[in-house]
Amino acid sequence: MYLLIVFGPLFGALIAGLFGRLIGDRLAQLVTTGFLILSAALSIFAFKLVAYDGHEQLIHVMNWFEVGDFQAAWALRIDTLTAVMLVVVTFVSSLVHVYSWGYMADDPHKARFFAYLSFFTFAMLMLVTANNFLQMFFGWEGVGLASYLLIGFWYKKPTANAAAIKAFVTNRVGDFGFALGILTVFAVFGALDFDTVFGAAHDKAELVIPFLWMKINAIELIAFLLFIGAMGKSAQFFLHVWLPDAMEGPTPVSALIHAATMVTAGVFLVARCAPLFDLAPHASLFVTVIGAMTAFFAATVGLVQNDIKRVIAYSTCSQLGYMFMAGGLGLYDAAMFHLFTHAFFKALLFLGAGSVIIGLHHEQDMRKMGGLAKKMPLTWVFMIIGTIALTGLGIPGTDIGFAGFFSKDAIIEGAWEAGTAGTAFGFEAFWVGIVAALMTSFYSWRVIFMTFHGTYRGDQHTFDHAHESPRSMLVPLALLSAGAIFAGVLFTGDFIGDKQGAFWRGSTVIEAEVLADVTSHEAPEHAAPIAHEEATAQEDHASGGHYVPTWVAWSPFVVTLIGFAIAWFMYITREGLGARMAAKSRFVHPFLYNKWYFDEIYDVLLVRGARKLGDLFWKGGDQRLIDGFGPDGFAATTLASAKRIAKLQTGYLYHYAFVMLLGLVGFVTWILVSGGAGGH
Amino acid sequence: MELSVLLPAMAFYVFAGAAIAFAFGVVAARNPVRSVLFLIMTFFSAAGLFVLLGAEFLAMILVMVYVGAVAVLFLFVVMMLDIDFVEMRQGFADYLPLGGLLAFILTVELIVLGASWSVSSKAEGLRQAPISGDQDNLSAFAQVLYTDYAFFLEAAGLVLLVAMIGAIVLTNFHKKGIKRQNIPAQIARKAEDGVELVDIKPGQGL
Amino acid sequence: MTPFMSSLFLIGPEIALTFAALALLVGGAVRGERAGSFINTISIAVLLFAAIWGLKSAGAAPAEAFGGALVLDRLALFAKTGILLSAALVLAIGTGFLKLEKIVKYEYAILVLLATLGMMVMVSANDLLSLYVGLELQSLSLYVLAAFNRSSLRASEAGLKYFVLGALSSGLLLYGISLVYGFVGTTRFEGIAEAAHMDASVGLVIGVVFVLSGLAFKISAVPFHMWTPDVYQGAPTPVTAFFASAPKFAAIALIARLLMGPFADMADQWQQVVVALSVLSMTVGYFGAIMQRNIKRLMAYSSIANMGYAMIALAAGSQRGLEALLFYMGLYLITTLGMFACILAMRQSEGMVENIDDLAGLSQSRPGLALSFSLLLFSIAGLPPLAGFFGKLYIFLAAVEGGLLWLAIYGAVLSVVGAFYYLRIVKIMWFDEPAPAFVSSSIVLPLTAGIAAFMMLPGALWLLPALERWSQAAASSLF
Amino acid sequence: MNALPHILSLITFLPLLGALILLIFRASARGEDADIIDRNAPSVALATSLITFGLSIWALLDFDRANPGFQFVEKADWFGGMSYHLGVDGISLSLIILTTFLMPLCFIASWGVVKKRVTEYMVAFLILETLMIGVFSSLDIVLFYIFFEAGLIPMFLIIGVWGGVDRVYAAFKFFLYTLLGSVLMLVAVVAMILTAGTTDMVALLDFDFPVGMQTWLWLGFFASFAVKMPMWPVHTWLPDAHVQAPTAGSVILAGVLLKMGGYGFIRFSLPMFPDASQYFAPFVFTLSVIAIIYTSLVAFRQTDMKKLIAYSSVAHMGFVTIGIFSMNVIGVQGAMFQMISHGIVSGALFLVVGVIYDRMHTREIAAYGGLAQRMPVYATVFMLFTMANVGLPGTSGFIGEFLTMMGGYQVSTWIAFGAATGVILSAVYALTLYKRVIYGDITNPKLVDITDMVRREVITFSPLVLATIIFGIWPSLVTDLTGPAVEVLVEQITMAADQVESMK
Amino acid sequence: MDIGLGHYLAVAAIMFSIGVFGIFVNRKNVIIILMSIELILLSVNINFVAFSVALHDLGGQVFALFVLTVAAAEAAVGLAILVVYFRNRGTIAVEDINLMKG
Repeated sequence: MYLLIVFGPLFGALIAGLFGRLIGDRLAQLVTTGFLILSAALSIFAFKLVAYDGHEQLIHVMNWFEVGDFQAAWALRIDTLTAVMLVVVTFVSSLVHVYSWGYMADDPHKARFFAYLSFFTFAMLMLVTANNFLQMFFGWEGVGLASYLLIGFWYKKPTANAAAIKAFVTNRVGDFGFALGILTVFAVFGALDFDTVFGAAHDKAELVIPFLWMKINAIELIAFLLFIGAMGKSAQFFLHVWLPDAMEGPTPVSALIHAATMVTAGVFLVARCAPLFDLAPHASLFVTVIGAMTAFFAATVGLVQNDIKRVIAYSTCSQLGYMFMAGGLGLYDAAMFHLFTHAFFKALLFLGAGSVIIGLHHEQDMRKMGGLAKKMPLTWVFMIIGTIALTGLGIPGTDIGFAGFFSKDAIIEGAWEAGTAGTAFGFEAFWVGIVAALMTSFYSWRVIFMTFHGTYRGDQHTFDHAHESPRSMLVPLALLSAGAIFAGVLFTGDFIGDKQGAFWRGSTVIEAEVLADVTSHEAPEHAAPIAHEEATAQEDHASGGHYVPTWVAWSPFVVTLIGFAIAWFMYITREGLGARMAAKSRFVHPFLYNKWYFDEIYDVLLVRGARKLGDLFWKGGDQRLIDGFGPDGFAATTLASAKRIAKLQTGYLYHYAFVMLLGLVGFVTWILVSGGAGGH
Repeated sequence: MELSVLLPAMAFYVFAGAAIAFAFGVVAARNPVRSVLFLIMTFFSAAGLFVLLGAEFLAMILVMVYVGAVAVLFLFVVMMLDIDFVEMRQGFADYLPLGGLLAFILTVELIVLGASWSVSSKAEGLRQAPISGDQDNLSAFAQVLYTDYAFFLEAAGLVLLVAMIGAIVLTNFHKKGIKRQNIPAQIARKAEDGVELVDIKPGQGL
Repeated sequence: MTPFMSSLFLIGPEIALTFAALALLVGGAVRGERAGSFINTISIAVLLFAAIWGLKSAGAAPAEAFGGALVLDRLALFAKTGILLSAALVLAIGTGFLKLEKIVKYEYAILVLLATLGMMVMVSANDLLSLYVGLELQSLSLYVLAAFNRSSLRASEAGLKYFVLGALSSGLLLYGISLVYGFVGTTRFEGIAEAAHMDASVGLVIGVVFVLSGLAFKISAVPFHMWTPDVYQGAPTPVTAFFASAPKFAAIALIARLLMGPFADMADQWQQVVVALSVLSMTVGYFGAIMQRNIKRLMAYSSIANMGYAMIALAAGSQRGLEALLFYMGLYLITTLGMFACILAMRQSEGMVENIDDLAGLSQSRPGLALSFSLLLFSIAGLPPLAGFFGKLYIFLAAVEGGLLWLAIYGAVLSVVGAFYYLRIVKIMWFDEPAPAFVSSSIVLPLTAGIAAFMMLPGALWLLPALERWSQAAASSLF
Repeated sequence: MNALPHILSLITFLPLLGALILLIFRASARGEDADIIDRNAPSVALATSLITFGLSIWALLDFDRANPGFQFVEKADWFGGMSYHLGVDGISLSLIILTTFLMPLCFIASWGVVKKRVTEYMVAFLILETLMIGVFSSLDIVLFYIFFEAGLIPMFLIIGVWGGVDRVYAAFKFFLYTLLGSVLMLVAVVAMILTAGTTDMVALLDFDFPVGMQTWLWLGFFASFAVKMPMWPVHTWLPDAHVQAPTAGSVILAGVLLKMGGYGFIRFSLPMFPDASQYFAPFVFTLSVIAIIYTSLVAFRQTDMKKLIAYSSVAHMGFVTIGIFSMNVIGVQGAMFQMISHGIVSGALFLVVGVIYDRMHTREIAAYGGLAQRMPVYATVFMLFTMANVGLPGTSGFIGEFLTMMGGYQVSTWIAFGAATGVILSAVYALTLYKRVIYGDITNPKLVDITDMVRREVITFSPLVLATIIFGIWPSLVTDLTGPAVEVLVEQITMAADQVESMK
Repeated sequence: MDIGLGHYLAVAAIMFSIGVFGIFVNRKNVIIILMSIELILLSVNINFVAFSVALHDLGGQVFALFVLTVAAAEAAVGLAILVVYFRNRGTIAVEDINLMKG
């Protein structure tokens, strides 16, 4: 079954990709979508089996590496963490497949598109089912490739191509860290499979190894390096630049890859490696800080963007920041939960945005939208649902709320808790979370208002032809809306609530042990973590209640409302105020609008730097220095000497005789002077 | 100083000095004819040295072969080639000092070397043709030349043959259109070929 | 049988050559110019006959003739065979050229015969006097041959230069011989060896240096090489081919015999000189060739360089060195003659050409010839799997064994420079667009080139082992 | 399967036989007949190479994988103390199969493309094949050297006769550069022969050279292998040679000839001079890391496709040297794998360039763009090999890179750090190339009518595609083969190192 | 004052040097070069004879005899070549013998 879940999409991709032209677009779509829906169905079944019935599994597919002491196998590791991801991935993916029937209806390369989508799904599934770091890396890079292909799907667009490369390369920078992390893992543990590594992690907690010029704690180093990988994939601060540009790809892609699944792989990685991060307080702190910075930074940028997809992209970035913040604070469960819920509402938002874009014939600029609620009522409703879920509306203290409410608040409150427990940066993370939530609310509602409300600002012709999307697009939206509404309320108990011990079964580390473990050196025996966790879990998370001050619990709610109010004021009450403010602003708006000038700085430092360096090495190094002093120089010297020697041959007899005499006298003198006679 | 010592010494210095001076003249003379004449004088002086050394036969041969044949040959060629002496260019100076220095070094080295000579301990036994005191130079030569050195003599003959062939092949031109003596044809000629007897009747003509 | 008679039997091949030369001379004088090609053919036959006769005595023990003036050992036999065969080949490949240039004369073949005779005396020499006489017999013939095309200014200039410098070199040689004689008391090799074994006086050493200098001229070792390019260029091509092959072989065999025979005990002294000669020759030979456009000049520099290489083995001074030297020279002979066969085939409709650019596109107009020439060039450049590589390998083996590692490295590096100009010819033949095609020549030339090239191939497996065996046997006669 | 007697000789010399047959027919043909020979030469060559490939597969099946020693040994005395001694272990057999595998593809790729002097072309390649196989199969050091250096000749001609505009410069540079390296090796070989008194490699492998001497011998061999590899900074011949060589020439150059350097390091430098190898390893690592980063940056700036790929080859060979000199099983195995993989991938990339070069006769990147519209199959194939070049997991390119980094990491983290940087850069240049050629809109009007890959080309690429993917997910196919030999090798080095240690 | 071997050797050495010097210092006339060669050979002969006397061995003198013979042959060949050259070139100035170089 698991094989089918994972490899089904691959077959679909292969069939569509290789024989796409043979079997026609329709059949290709059918095959890929069929495999995915099957996959999704099985995943949900698997989720039940694993998460609730405890049927964890390890399926050995075949050996991969067998080199000396080093072994790595192709295997499927099915535990709760994986099952959650399986559900998220296959569910969203199958919906996106379906959605694409409509969205890509006019595209001439449908088979290719579906092949890519299915291939992506396969790679993502390989990532989440990996039982060792290397297979994870395979999936990791595989999704990178799929992302690259899909961003650049419309290959005629230069911007799309540039964005694709940017995405791949930035991811590679992350992978650089990931790869080094894997190498370090092997160097430290002598193996790469999770059981061995996590099992031995505790014994190596104090191990210090040399790295570059430093001596550094091995686990810290590993965690840090792995997180670099996560930063790349999950578009965290410094390595975030690719994600907004990735919106050049078709919208279903943005929904699937750049919102729901691939970008969350980093979070998954952190959750998967929780046993390591747990032992690495400094690396965890780094995770938190980066997560917080991302959450804040992306939100600020999101405030002013005009491209509807970019706003959502920055929102994604920001939400991922939340997740890392949680991960860094040891709230792996909350991070995963947010990942889970986020997948639904963010996919929903993207697909909704896609619906708008299709409706307006590929118009993405919100400044040319407005008042579309009447034209696309269903889309409007779904978008509202998505937005509410994103902003995390819900009534604190109760179990009433949209998906985001449970997961985001869990993070924000968790941060406060961590702060009280003494975790570094806990309080700061809390405040960042609050501020970001405010901004989230503002920009989310700004999108709704600018798009669906007010007056239409674009081309009248387009407006006249604006239409609601076909059913194939609306059905996925509806399903995702359901998820966005109910995912939180249904699963909160399992993910972060009282049942979490039985739910996770040690597939990730659950909070509150963090400090205890590090200080007490008490290895969380891999065999028996569940009982251990259950005990603490019940203590700390009784019926989802949080031991936090009420104002802490209410503050996200409050700021969300404030954000909504400001957005209402600026875009409904005083329509056009936003645009006027933007026009007047001399520093803040350009700074935010230009994404803190990250692209420009990178361009100068890295892109042009690499070009200059390349030219320097090529023209200066290879051509002038190496060739100049090497072969070409040698050749020139040879020719010069050859000329000189040829010139010696003057043709004059007396010169010839002279040279002979010179040689003779030279030899004779040499022998006489050097006492060549051997002392006689 | 006794005359028996002084006289050969003086003779040596005279001949040696003359030989060297004339040799220098060969090289330095601007007129090739003079060079040849200097060369002849050098040979004479050298022959004198040979006589002083007791190699009378070689002295004689030197005079005969060189003065009689080689030098004359040189003179002949110099004359034959009829070189316009006025045209001769001057171009000594540029590396004369270096060349002179080299020649000087070489000379000094060789003289020093000569001064270091002492008879090899083995030499006594290694001699191929020891000179016995009671034999004069010429008969000593006669003893060995056609016996021990017969092979070399034959080989030297071949060398001379080569020289002959070479000289002929290089310089002997058969110019077309020149009547040459054809001895076999002359000898083979019979009276009948040369003389035709014709009866001429008076008054008729041929 | 008197010693004299038995000596005559020992030098049967030489005597055969002598009588043949004399007889042919008479015949030529009687028959005149028309006899040229006939006498040429007879001469080839005589040379081959002499070679076969010589080989018949291959199994015999070393012997001395004429009271020790000559020695007949394996080394002499090896060298003589090489000399005779190359002389025969030179006559064979030269015929066409001479006819075309209208310089067919019967004296040509006779001079070649006499020169060959001189070389045979040289390689058998066991006395400085026989060395000298043999050398002069050879040299005088070669002087004449160089100027043989007497209507050509270049040829006569070549002859003149060769003669003047050759005479100077024999002056040096003689001076050296006189010193050796004076300081040792004999000109016989055994005697010298005996004396040198006891005490090598300064005079003897300087004498050896002079002798070496005089002989270095014959193998055109730098700085006594200056005549080579000019004479190679000026002399008629068949004569150049002769210059490049047999006399080099004879001279180097002679030098080897001298240095490892009578002067063996002075190895420390002469080794320095030989090493210097070797380094200079390789340098000048390899670098000098680069600028050449005339293929004969190029061959001149090539032979200078090759002699430099050969002298590496000589400098080693060991039995292995001598083996390597002979092995190398054997290959050098074959290669050189093959290459000259190619050069002699360079005839376009308007006449003979000597510029390497005239070879352009030969691979298309005359693929067989081009292939042979290329193989020969690759071989002489020392590239495996061609035979030339083994020559190089043996020399390196000898050099490294003899403690001359740096010399081997130097030679190795310079061989890359050498490869450059050999390759340039290959490049012209294969890469460049065809120039006017060559007029096809007599079958002898491509055949010779082809056979020589074939012998360079590793497929001709019998050649290398055989050559190795022969050079081993030859080398053993001095140790 | 039964062992075929003399199978190694057969594999080695069969191509030569084919070449000779062609040569003889060509030499004896005149006029019309010559054209007929030219027409049929490709089939003969292809058939020969296919049979050779078949034989090598036979050998592979017969090969005892558990045995780390040499197999299929043939030995006969030659002259001068040398012997005709052949034999293979896993290391050399894998490279032989790489050679025989690539060769038929080269012939298919040249089918109908090479129009001038067809027979000669085929002959040159067949001879080259014999020489390459000979390098890997010989067990006599002189024999090895002969094969090693003789390969220069046909390659010189291939570049020079069938090459591009600057072919003469490139051919000379290639030839002389490599020759200079290998003559220095020759001197070292000579010294080895004299010291050990044998030319037999098996005996030489067991011979303990004095430590002081090892240094010099090592340098001599290094001079040759580093150039062949090529390592920075002696790599500059490679871009020129690649750019000017005909497609199949580039394939062979990148696919096999470069591997001789790596093979040499593994076969000679490591086991014969273990102490010197230890001593020089940091030096090699430095050069390798420089090579990876430096040439990647240079590749990024290239405007000529082949040059770009050539530079990327230099970078990839940097991984090989890292792997080899890490001197642990993982590293050396990685290096072996990287060589095989690079042989396939870079060979394929040159073929990829060849496909459009044959149509457009230019290799300027700027002349292309938007090929995806006209050539979807081509674009797919190109993508696959680009990704393999980048080292994407799942392709063979990843395995080698990763293993070598792993090996290098165990020696020093700096190495892995530098190498990993190169991994980033490889993505930059490879994807930029791909983008500029395949993506975008068609701007060059000449490209409008360009056709997608024809069947011949599909046939050429299919085995390469399969190999790339299969080796990527099932590397044991290679590592099992090379494993025992590598393990023995590493053991040997470690023992030698311990000895030196204990002597101190 | 005793005249010994050294004196003769000195004379020979000087003459040898003059001969050599004459070859490369002369730019006017090839014939003079030929004569210089004769000087060299003469010096060699002096050496031989002197040594021969000092060693009481006739071998040296015989050698000198052969040197004389060969030298005569050499002179003949040399002059023949010179004549040929002169016929072709019309001059025998050493500076003009320069057609081939490089």
